[in-house]
Amino acid sequence: MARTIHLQSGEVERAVVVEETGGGFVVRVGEHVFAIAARGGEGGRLDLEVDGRRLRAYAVRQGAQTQVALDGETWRLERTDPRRRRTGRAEASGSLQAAMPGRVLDVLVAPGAAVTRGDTLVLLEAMKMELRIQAPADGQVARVLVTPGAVVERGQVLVELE
Amino acid sequence: MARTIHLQSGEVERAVVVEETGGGFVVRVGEHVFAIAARGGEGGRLDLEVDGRRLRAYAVRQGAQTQVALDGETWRLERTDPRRRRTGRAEASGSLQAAMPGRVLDVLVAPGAAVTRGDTLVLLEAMKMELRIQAPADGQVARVLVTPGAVVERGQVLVELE
Amino acid sequence: MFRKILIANRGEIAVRIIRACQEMGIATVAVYSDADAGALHVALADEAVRIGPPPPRDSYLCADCILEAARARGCDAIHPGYGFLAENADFADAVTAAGLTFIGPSGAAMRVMGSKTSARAAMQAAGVPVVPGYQASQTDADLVAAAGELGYPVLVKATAGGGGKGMRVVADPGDLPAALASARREAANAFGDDRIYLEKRILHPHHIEFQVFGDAHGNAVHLFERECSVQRRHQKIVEESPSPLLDDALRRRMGEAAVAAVKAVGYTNAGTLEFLVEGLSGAIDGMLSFYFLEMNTRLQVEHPVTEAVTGIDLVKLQIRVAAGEPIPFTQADIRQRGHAIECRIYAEDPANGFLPAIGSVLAAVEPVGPGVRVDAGVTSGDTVTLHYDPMIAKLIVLGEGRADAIGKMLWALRHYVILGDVVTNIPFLRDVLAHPRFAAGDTTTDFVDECFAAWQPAAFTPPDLAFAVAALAEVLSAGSGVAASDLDATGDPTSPWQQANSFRMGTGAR
Amino acid sequence: MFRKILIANRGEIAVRIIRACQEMGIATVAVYSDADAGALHVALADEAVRIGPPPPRDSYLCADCILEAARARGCDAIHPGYGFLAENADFADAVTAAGLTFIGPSGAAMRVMGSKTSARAAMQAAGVPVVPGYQASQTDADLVAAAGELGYPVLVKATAGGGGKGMRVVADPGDLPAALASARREAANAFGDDRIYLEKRILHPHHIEFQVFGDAHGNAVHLFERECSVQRRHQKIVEESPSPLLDDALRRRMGEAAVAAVKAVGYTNAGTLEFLVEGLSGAIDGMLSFYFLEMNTRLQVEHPVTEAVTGIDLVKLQIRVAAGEPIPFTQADIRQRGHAIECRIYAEDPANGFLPAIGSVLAAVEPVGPGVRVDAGVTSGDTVTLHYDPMIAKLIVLGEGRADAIGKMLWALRHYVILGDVVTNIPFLRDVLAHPRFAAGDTTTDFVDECFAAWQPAAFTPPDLAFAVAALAEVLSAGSGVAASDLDATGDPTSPWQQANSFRMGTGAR
Repeated sequence: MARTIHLQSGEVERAVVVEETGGGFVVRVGEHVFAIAARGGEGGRLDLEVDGRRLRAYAVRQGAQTQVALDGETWRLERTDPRRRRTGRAEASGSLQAAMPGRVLDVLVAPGAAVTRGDTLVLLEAMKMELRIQAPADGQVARVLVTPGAVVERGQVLVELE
Repeated sequence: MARTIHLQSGEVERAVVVEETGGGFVVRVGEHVFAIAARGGEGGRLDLEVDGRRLRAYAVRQGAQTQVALDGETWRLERTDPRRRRTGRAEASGSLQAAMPGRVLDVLVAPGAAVTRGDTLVLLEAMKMELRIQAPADGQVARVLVTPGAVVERGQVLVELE
Repeated sequence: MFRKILIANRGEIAVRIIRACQEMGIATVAVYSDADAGALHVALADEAVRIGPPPPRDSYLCADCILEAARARGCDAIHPGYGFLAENADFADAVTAAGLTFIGPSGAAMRVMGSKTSARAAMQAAGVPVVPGYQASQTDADLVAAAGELGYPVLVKATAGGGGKGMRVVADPGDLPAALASARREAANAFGDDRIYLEKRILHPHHIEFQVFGDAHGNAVHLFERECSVQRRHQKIVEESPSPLLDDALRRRMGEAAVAAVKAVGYTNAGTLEFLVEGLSGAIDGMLSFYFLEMNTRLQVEHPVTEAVTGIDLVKLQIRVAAGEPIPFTQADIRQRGHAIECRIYAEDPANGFLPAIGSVLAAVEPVGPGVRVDAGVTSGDTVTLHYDPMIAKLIVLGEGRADAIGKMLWALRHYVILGDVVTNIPFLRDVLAHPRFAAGDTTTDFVDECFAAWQPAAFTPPDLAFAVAALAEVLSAGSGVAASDLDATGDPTSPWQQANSFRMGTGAR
Repeated sequence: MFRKILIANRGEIAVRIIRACQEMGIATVAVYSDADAGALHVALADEAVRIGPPPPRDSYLCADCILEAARARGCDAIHPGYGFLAENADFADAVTAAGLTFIGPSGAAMRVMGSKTSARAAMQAAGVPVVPGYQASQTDADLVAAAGELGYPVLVKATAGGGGKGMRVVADPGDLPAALASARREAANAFGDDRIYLEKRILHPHHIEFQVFGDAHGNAVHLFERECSVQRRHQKIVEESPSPLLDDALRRRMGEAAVAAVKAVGYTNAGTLEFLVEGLSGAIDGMLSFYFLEMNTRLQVEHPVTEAVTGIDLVKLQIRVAAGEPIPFTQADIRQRGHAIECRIYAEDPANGFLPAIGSVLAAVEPVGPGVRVDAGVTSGDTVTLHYDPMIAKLIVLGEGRADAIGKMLWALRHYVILGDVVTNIPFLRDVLAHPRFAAGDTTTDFVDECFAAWQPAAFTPPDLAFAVAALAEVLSAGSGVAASDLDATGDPTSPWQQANSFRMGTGAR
């Protein structure tokens, strides 16, 4: 019995076919075919034998994401549903997001203001550090979406430039 | 809501009443009342606060047995059903059991033989070691329950004396 | 000896101190903010007291809250760890005034050696060159004038500081006022003290520090140096001992200067003298120059490398010396042996300006084995929050020599698994350790900026095998009989795997 | 240097060797019997080869199977570990004849020093006193006559042996024939060699051994002693370095004797010279006498205590020396620093004659931290089977001195959690470490028999709190939404706990 899992990392998307055999699995990733024997352990541990080579990997799932630790590297893979095609990213170019969760210390610009590359637009405080959110290019402030004192999440849009 | 758990260790049997409160539990063991806050972790870990003292305990269940590691000691507790009273142990006095799993190398006595305290009755091999099963007292062999070459489990009766 | 010690700290250093107390048979009381109710240091202590909400100024920096907890729980001493109140002389005095022992130097010694001005004066009196600097006034006008005299670039530093907090490099006079304002805010937030200090920037130096110890009986020793030049954002990330830069002669001169300074001010307990040493490019006739930078009047984050090469437990020694015992060895008894390296494992993204990348830790598997030590404050199931320093753990190795230690550290970094929301600097640290300049010991403080300014991981696209493993994980999880529902950070992400035990290695496959 | 090493062993020592190879960048091939298909050493190696069914003679003692695996996988060296084929000279020769490197002494040196007769002769030639013994003939009649000459009690030992396997103490001449037969069977089973050796029993001795090393360039050093007197059933359970018995003068004499013997026979790679030293009661004019007992021509189980106090990695050194490199230090470079203790954690019941008490390990939580090392071959979810030695792990600590090391070991034993079918000797070891005679260093080889003959755990009845915790565990498990079905050893006994995360510490309780 074979099962196909769709996984995505960045712009790379792969349909992975997993087939159970007598002693293990045959896994196809594109033209690459792996013969894998697997044994699960604590904490997401997977003791694998892949084409004769032993590997200790770890895999944990969080939402639609599976994180895999392999040979000292960590990879984040999103499970996707091929029937629901994504319609492109929602990020507007020119929007400035919080790179980490924190608190807004100060907003130094107002909508309509002209800004030069490198100007500080917002001061964030997080982890006892002060972070400056600077203009990546010359432009004009379209919208300011936060106020001083606000707590922001990672990825939250702070300011939109145009 | 209180729940009563019956636990036994050796000849000691206790009805333990566990009551959930706002922040934790009140647990009654006889006249001893414990106020316990608990947080579970990996591998059976329990981080406890018992009457103001922090403790890291571990508990795992295996069949009807719960094993508890507490303050460097390991305890084995059996969950019992008070509706089904036990009718006493099945061990006949005078029976000699295998103290560990192994293989019978030799049986040195036959039914009816008179034996003296310290006589070797059975030779067991296990863990690359040879173990002698010796008569604990003078007596006569009632039954021999194993033959050379047999594989025996821990607790299996090998010879009965009378 | 003390019966019960309160640890006025959190994270790995609180765990480290609890551990030393346990081995010595001393009871421990942890304190915690609401953010840390489930933290490791709270679980491991004998008792724990909530002291306030998450912001440090309301909890770990609240001297009164901590003193009250110590009194209520009948403690006879307080260990401050590092950071927070560790270098707050008023707190040290308050602890003493409350009839408890502060495990550290006296408030008076802290004021002399903790202040950059008086420490520099003491060192100059001992004949040690110091880095030119200015701290006479706190007005912007005076500071701007002083910066002009020192010459740009200047460093703006928090007087009470450490760990790069509040530090700014200013190359252009026009940027100084803004830097002062920003540094003051950060310093006030981190240390409860907004005073600022200006320092001339020495180009391409090594940052080398000496661990010192004094006791109440007039004894003082040094425990050799730590090389701490590998820094990002002015904060150390890799430390080692011995320093590959020092020769025996310079090591002896610096050690003697360190001990002389400790003796001159009657300093007790653990301290660290930080020096800048001009790299080989700055050597005159083959002689390297060193400058006293500042003294840290507390245990350092990187103390384990000294413990590894000297075989001395610095936390136990702190406790014994605070209890009035003499240092149980002489300078001649102390030798460096082998080579130790520490890497600080942070929840941060080295490819994104080393910004903290915090959140849950779903699985943390620490490397173990001969010569490997992990001082962790975070374990599987914990969360790294925005309230505190995002350090997850310190990874320390002891090898026979430097090459062996580097090999062991590379092994350990490759076997340190941390999965979850957090992004860690482990791949970055691996690239640092593998860099030819690191191998050559040529690690000036600008090494990271110069060689890793635009660092990115070696690959963005996972290898095909990672796709295969993730898919296999999905299949095994579904096959375990557990509903293939997604698991959130508060649930148990690992149990499907444990139930997959029945998928054992096929033995007939080879 | 080698590219790929086959490890002809299992358990913790195979894991230990794989680890050294990984740090050195050498690929590893594990071998395993059917009983070990899921074992840790198999998971950690780069490749693994099944060599046979569980009985050792069909797998780990099958020289041909192992050589075939090494050839098939393209290995250039074989590390034998300890036990199994490690002291089999024919195997060493066969490895060499196959064009591979045997990581250990030559077969010829093994025959000289591995045989008790010729080793004793070599030592006598070097001026070292030996324990009286007999090995000239294997007939019962000759052995009975020899025992009469030596005087009872005599020790019956396996010529090829070690670890107490095959050893019998015979006090009564009438018991000798039965003891010979039984020892022969056990020796044949454990070592594939049923030859027997008789030795006079020295009363109340210390068992002290010296680690030695020789290389192909004529260098030989010792790495100081290990005190191994704490034994049960003639097998070491606690080892330490330095020995509390030796003074510097005796240490020097014994070390010089050890090095002289190694040089005399041109011995290469790691070896251990075992001595009996008469305790203080046997001292003449304050001088202690020592007798050569035998040489083990391989790595010892207890090698980590030497690594801890000398800072030298013995496995890496074995590999380097086998590859033809010279020993990279001289005798003068080697110093003992601190105090190391090793406890062997066995799946055995000390209250029941130390009989193995094997089965599943449901949870194993190893102590970690500064100065603590665990060399384990068994982890959570594994099973200790009847086929092999029931050692679960070695627990090693390094302290500043002996008292500090004892405190650290007691801490570590208290924090080593092993739950499952297995019964461990941890409570017994704790009582041994806490005994006044151990504290005094008065640990003759009969210490355990004399002081712990009728050992029982301090309490049989669990404290009320243990009942409370078990009941609470039951309630939390039921409350997790998981059916409260019983969990078997192959399932996941821990997941209910992980799902109980929502039961967090109540912060309003104090």
